[in-house]
Amino acid sequence: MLTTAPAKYRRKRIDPLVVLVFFLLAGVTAMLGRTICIMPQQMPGLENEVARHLHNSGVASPVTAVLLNFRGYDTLLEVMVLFLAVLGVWSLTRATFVGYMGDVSPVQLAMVRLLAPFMFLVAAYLVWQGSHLAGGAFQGGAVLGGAGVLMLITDLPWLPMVPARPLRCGLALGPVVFLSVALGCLIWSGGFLVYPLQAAAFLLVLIEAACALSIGLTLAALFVGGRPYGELMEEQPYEGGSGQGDE
Amino acid sequence: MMSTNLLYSLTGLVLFALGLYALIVCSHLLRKILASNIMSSGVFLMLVSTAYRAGNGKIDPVPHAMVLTGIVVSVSATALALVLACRVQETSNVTLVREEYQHDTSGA
Amino acid sequence: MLIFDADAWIICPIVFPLAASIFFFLSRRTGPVAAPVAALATGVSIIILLRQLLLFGPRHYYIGGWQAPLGITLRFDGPAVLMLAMTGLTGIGITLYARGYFSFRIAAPKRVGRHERQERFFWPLWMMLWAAMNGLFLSSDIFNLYVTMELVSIAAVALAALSGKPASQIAAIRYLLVSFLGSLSYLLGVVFLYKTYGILDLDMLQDIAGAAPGTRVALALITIGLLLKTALFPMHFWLPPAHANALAPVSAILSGLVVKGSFYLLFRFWFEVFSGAISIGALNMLGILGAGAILWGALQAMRQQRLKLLVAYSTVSQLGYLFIAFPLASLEGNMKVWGAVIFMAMAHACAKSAMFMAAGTIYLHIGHDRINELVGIRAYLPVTALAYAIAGVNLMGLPPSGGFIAKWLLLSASFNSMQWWWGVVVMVGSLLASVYVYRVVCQLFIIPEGYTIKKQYPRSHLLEWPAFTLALISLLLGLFAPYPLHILTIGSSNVATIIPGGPP
Amino acid sequence: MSREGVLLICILLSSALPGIIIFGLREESTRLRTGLNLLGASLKLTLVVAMDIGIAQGRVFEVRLLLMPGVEIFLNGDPLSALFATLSSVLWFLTTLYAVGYLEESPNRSHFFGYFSLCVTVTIGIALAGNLITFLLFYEMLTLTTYPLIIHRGTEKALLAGRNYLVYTLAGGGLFLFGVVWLQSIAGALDFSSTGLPVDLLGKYHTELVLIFALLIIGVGVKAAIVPLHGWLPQAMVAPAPVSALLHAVAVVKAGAFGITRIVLDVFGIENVLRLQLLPSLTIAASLTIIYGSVRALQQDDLKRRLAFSTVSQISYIALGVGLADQSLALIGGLVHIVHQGLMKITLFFCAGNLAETLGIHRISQMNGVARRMPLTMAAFTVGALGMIGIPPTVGFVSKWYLGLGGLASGNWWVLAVLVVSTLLNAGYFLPIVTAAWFGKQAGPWPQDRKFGSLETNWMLLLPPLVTAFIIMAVGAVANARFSPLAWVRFIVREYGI
Repeated sequence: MLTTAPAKYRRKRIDPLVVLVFFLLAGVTAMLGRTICIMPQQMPGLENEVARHLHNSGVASPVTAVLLNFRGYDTLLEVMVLFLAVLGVWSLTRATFVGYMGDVSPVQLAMVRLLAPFMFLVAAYLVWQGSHLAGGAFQGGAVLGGAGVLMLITDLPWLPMVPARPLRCGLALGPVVFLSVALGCLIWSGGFLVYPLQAAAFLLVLIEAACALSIGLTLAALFVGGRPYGELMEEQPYEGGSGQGDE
Repeated sequence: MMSTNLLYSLTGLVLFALGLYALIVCSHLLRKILASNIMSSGVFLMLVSTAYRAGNGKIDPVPHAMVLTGIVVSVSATALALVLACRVQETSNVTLVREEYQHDTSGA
Repeated sequence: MLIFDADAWIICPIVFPLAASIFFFLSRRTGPVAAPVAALATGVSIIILLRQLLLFGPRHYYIGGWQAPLGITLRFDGPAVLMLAMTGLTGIGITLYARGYFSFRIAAPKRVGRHERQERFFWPLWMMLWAAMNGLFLSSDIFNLYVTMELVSIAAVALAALSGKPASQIAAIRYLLVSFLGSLSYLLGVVFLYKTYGILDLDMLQDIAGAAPGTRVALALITIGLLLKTALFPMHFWLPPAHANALAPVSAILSGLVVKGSFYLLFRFWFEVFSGAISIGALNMLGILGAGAILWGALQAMRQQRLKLLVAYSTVSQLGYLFIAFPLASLEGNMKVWGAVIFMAMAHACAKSAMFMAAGTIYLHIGHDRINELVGIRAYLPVTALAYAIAGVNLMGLPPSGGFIAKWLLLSASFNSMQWWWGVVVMVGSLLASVYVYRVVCQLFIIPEGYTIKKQYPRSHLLEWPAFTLALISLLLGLFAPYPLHILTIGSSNVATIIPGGPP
Repeated sequence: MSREGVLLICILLSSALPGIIIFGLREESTRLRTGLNLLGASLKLTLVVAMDIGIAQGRVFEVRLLLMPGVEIFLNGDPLSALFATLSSVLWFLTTLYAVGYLEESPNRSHFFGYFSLCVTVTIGIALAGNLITFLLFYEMLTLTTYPLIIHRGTEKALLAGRNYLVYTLAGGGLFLFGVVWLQSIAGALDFSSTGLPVDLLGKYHTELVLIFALLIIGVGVKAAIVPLHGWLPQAMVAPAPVSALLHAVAVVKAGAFGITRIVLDVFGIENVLRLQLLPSLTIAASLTIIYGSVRALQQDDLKRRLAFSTVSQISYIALGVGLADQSLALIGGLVHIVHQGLMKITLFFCAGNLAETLGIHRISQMNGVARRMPLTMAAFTVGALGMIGIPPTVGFVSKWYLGLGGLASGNWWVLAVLVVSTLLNAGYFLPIVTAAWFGKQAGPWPQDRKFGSLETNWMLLLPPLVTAFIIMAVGAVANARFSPLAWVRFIVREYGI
């Protein structure tokens, strides 16, 4: 893990370059701040547009409507970004968390055992409520991920127990469902991400649920910081990915 | 009189500038990553402050959605950066980004 | 075949590789087999788009059926389709090469696990990057562009670190930090724009954007962000180590495609969307930086001892030409400069990826890439050596290569706009390029007296021919110049408009 | 495309296609390669002759191909291009034959012959170019295709020579490109024509045009080896003999000289050049080069180096003739020297190659008495050398005669002086070789001695120089015949109406 810089790298005296950077940045910031101040303070955004089309979106919450319907393409790519992060992290190294625990106080253990199921429930609630209030896949997923991380640091190593294939499927569930729905819409109603009006609500909840699950899993996987054992076919246990590179 | 939205905007700007300063000045990787996170927080604060400024009490949901997306993107980048930083420390025992390490002169 | 309307083809270049990426992640074994299929499918979809452009002209596609400003619009016009064609051509070449590359490496006896890891993750990452690149060229929404750019950067960083070498990882994290900084600067620009106009759609912004204070600040922030990502001198410091230490197919992707994405956006922002807010001084500034890039990159390339670093510095140099176009575009009829830029980008993409592929092939066969010890490569890798040489001809800008056309257009624009000094820079850059190209080609082509091939290497056609084909395409691109230039003009009124804001 | 256009394309393809096919051939398939080479060469010769006849009948040979908006590739068979094209295709045929014999057992022949064919394609392209862009295109490609030939041996020396060659020619090419683009931005895309630039530009852009002229002339002057741009040429001697022959007689140097001709006559136009007073500088540079090359040649002991400096000197006769373009006689002398110099120089190089290949002789000091061992070769050499000196009835005499007359007619008596001095110098460096070879006493055994049956050397090495020597005599003797080069050049000069 990362350590703090050794003492010899700490700066003792003031570097003139740093002073220069400081004043330069201060100047630029002041300029930007001035621009913000002279900009029109009351400028309508897209709230009227959103309000006008909200009834066609299939959900009652404007933020969810923007996220999943009006700007659903953004969200699709965003889900891909998370997926990509897992890909990138897995490509770098093996998970280092496996096996390591250390002392866990019984209080923490008991607490987490109690808390985790509750957090799952909260996550599910958040996803469901996303269609009419604040909340949604990301909030739900974040809580789910939090629960997962809590369990991992409390000697409840559930992640290594998940076999490679189901884990992959779980991670890809959100992207797959989202992309399938988007393409399904293409065939059903003739446009990419054009939800059929009568099925919109259902499809959105479906996407949200799948994404929340994947996001939770993704966050936990990112926390572990590497691919699980068994992800590569010929990988030796504890190869560790270290050693001299050969290209 | 300074409106709320302006206050948030300026705070966000200052956060951005602080992060940028740290990103340039600090040489430790972890600090750099943290600095970039502070920068992104600053940008998100500015972005979300634009949601409430129509003057008619209505709230613009689009910045909310954008901030959500932005946070997710930032989380992903940060995760990758952290793991990469760990790898860098593991393989070459470097926590500082400095000139000497940028060229692998051996060629092998 | 399908019931959706023909316009929906526009999403195929994005969706195909995206789906392929997920698929390759889920199934561990199919990558090498299915990747060429996915690449071909993407290529075909791009060709269909091209045909539609020729038949129906530029189009908008409203995702989810929501028109701007509410929804996100995809747009394809001449320049976008040409850039797509660039990713398509180069992408197919790189995919085939990567197949040969990994199978060659896995056949090599050492470090089985590492090679499997590299191949395992290369395919999904590359497909994701490709999808994001295509999305970048098609998108017409400034926030969506931010997301696609991040997608590109994260995939590019992961790919850059894929080789597992310590040097490549350090380079990758620098790349990540720089690129993250660039994205944030861009996003801050977007915030300023949204604060000023409350709109995210590029076309709508183009209609209303004037020289308001917010616009200029936003444009400055966006420009700085994109310049960081494009690695314009003096912000190029992260590029050579990242490109040179990556796996060969990855270097080809990074140098050939990724830097073009952010450049393309920059050009579009300056000359389409915010043409009202640009000033001559800023244009000249970019031109000067471009000139600095050309000269500095070439001088650095001449000094390198390693082949891949040389090629990487030559990317820094070649990117400079793209920025020379900025001061020229302000006075000259825009069309010529657009042509130069697009040509430069396309020819450079093909040539540079061919060069990196050739360098990688050489590396695989002799185990190093020290330039002074490359003697005699031609004897057992004739096609690769020739590919390198042809790609070099392109960098030198000699006829009939695509690079020649680009330089011709730049030169003639510089004379027509009475700014002949940019022309001088272009010429000097070409001469310097010929020096560093020559250094390597001369080594590759020498067969000393009594030289014998020490051991019989296995031949891999997939290693040699994709590079050669791409190099040949870049060479012959010049002979077919009227077609791309014609497609460019279909671009929409944007391309043909003369830039305001400059002196008459 | 008209039938004539197709013919032009076929002329280019007749060597390009064999070249590309040869690249793919395996090293061992000698017979197929030779067959392809000779087929291409004879096909090209036939087609070029057909074009000549067509041009003499007044038919128009044109192909246009759009390169970019406002920029066309334009191939045009006019009498001047026919002159150069015919010379190239005749000499290519002979050189191919010679090269097949010369490289019989050396490695990398597919590579060599591939580039060899491309090189000739490009040279013909230069000949047929109908505007500056096309000329530039082929001119740069010539650099690319000759470079591999120069470094063909792969030795340190060859690489050094190759590097210098690239430095000179690429820099020259860069200046040339600069000049072309500049000219185009002033005058638009102009085809070659006997009138040249529109007159009204002269007043408006006087300084620019002078600069452009300098850029263009320096650009082609590098390949034409005008002093001080000649540095690459003597070094390029390390190339195999057929390549040297090709470089000096047909391809590179000649392309440069041809370029000077085109720029003065067809781009600017004689009238305009006179008005801008550009010619005196060209004449002076040419005269200096003539003297300098001859003096340097005197000092060389290496046979090929002496020949190389002799080329430096001789090529400038062409520039001299063009520099006196206001006098039709001088112009005739200069233009006809394009052909004559090619014939003579290629003979000399063939012979030098024969000596090196058969007896291992590279230096003049080794040549004593060599004529008794290789009488036919030395006979051809003697003819070439006498031609260079300008002794009738060889072709060299014809060129010098016309140049001298032209110089006198223009009132520049010093031109005559230059000619006389250079003739004396020519004699000074060629006659000792000839006398030593015929009358000298063999000092010791030859460095090597390869036997080829009853002939003094391989027949494929022997035939080409004999043929060219015969042509030198024959063309010189019947210079006034209807289809001699001289008659053709008169036909060309008539077009410019001087």
